[in-house]
Amino acid sequence: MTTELQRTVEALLFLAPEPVSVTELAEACEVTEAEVDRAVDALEAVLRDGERGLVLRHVAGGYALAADPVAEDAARRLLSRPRTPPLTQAQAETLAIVSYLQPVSRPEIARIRGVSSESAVATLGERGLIEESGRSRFGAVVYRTTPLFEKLFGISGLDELPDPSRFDPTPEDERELRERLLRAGEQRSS
Amino acid sequence: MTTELQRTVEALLFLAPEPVSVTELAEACEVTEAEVDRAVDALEAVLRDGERGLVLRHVAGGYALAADPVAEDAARRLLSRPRTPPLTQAQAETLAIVSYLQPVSRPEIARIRGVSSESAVATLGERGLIEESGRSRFGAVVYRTTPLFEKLFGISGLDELPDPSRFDPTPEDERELRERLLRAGEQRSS
Amino acid sequence: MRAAELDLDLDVFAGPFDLLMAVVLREEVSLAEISLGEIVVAYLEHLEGAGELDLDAATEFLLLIASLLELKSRLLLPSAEEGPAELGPAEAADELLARMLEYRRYRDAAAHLDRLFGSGRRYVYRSAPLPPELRRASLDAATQAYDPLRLGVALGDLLRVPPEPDTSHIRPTVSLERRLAILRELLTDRRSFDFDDLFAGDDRLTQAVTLFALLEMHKRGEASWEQRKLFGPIQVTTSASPEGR
Repeated sequence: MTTELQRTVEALLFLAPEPVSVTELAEACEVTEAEVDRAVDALEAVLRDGERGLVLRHVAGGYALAADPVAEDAARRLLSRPRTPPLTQAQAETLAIVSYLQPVSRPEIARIRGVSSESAVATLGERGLIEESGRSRFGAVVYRTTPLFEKLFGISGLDELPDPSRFDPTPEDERELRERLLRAGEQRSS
Repeated sequence: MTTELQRTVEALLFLAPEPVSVTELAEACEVTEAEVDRAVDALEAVLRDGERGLVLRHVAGGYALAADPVAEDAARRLLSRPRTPPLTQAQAETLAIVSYLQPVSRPEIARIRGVSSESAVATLGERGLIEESGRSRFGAVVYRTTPLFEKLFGISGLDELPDPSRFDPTPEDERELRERLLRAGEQRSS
Repeated sequence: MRAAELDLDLDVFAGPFDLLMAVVLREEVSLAEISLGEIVVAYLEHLEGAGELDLDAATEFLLLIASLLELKSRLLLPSAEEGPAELGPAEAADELLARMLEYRRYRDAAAHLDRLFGSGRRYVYRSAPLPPELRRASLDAATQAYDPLRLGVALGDLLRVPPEPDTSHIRPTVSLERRLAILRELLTDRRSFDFDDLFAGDDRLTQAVTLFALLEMHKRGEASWEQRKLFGPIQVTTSASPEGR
């Protein structure tokens, strides 16, 4: 019979991003270390019989669950390729701002878009399309595009980005692109 | 007998940071979607028998592993991850309007709720439950729910939300509402 | 306290707010005679006394009072020159009820979502970085997935300056005090006048506020008016004796 403690230990090892020591497990479960030892042993036995997709690893500092090596190739196919779901409007606008104005800070992006753009910036970062490239003179983190960005957009340099004047509603305006974007954003949100 | 495919699926769901669709699983495992369906069913049955610390969740258009709620308290102690705060009434109402009417703009939300809903919209955005999905033809940002919303609310898609007309008062209730008001009026005038 | 229970003591009505709603819906009391401002003041006084803000109750109150305001403005404004047919009091009341029911629908859907969230958040998901061997998402494996034109189009969207906002629906503020003063002055000068002669040229808001002011003067016994037939001319007369007040 599986005990509730054994199930809890499995859940904890599943959730923890790092190996967990017996002491930590005992504290979290509010039981003795001896009880944890028994639960871990039982869990190990269940996982070892090859019926499961997870294996228990005993590493420095404690225990960790890991994916069974049987899944290695499939995992590479699923996870080792860039994720490229369609860009949302917020993401496309944010990426356009970063790619044309880089380096650019998040407050500037928000001013141009007229709305806070935190989650778009975070998602583009997670997908490896943009990255931090230092800080502005006001201390704000500034962003630039990555080599992966160029790869995913099929360009071999920023000079291959489409000429903005092709999409410019008022191409006769000769002021700098950054200034014009900021002014348009302010007018939109006023 | 546990098949290698079932073990691989479990390992992939363990590794993947987001719910994985049957199509993605089939591509990664190089098998048909029908085979994935069978493997997922078998995995779900194994996890459901209450002997394990993990459960299979069908959320946000895919499958994901989660810790069994039996481990909830221990997990929060171990990860020192605070319990997600509950939704306020304003947030829940705003989320209900976005989930049923998406894409929907803030003025429309305010019209239905009868109050400006700026801070509820902002908080739901910060919590990752709603996101911008473009602009209306009047230039207002419109919002929709996110996959995280579906994941946290345990639904596999918006079609799992109940028909909103279910929440309408029955004709009897509506009549009763009127009559109650009218009765109160009569008592008053007698 | 729920907004419905707010106790009111107005010129034409005394009792709880929900009762007022009831008699208005039954058309026993004309909304035109009810001072909504007094209701708001009563509510603010209640809030001050309670010392804390119950957001649900405040939301409910705002919803109700906003609906009443809309209803009242429909009743008071002269019928629209064009556009949808003016709502009669019964239709307006129905619309008020429909508005309240629409809100109720989402309030109940919100309660449903709240339950889903309550059970959903008991499940904790794993949040861990990929193992190193999987993290090296090889740049080499990446192929073009997006069209650079998308960026150009988005940039063009962001460069677009919105057209000058249409301000035709925004009217200058009209002060009730100012309209009262004008009416009193007129009535002192002429003792009687035709409403349309003097105010037909004004915009709708000014006309409505002037009408409000007239109602106020009627309530105070300063003026009376006569309209012999529907949509006919309105003759306004001072109630003061010729010697003045």
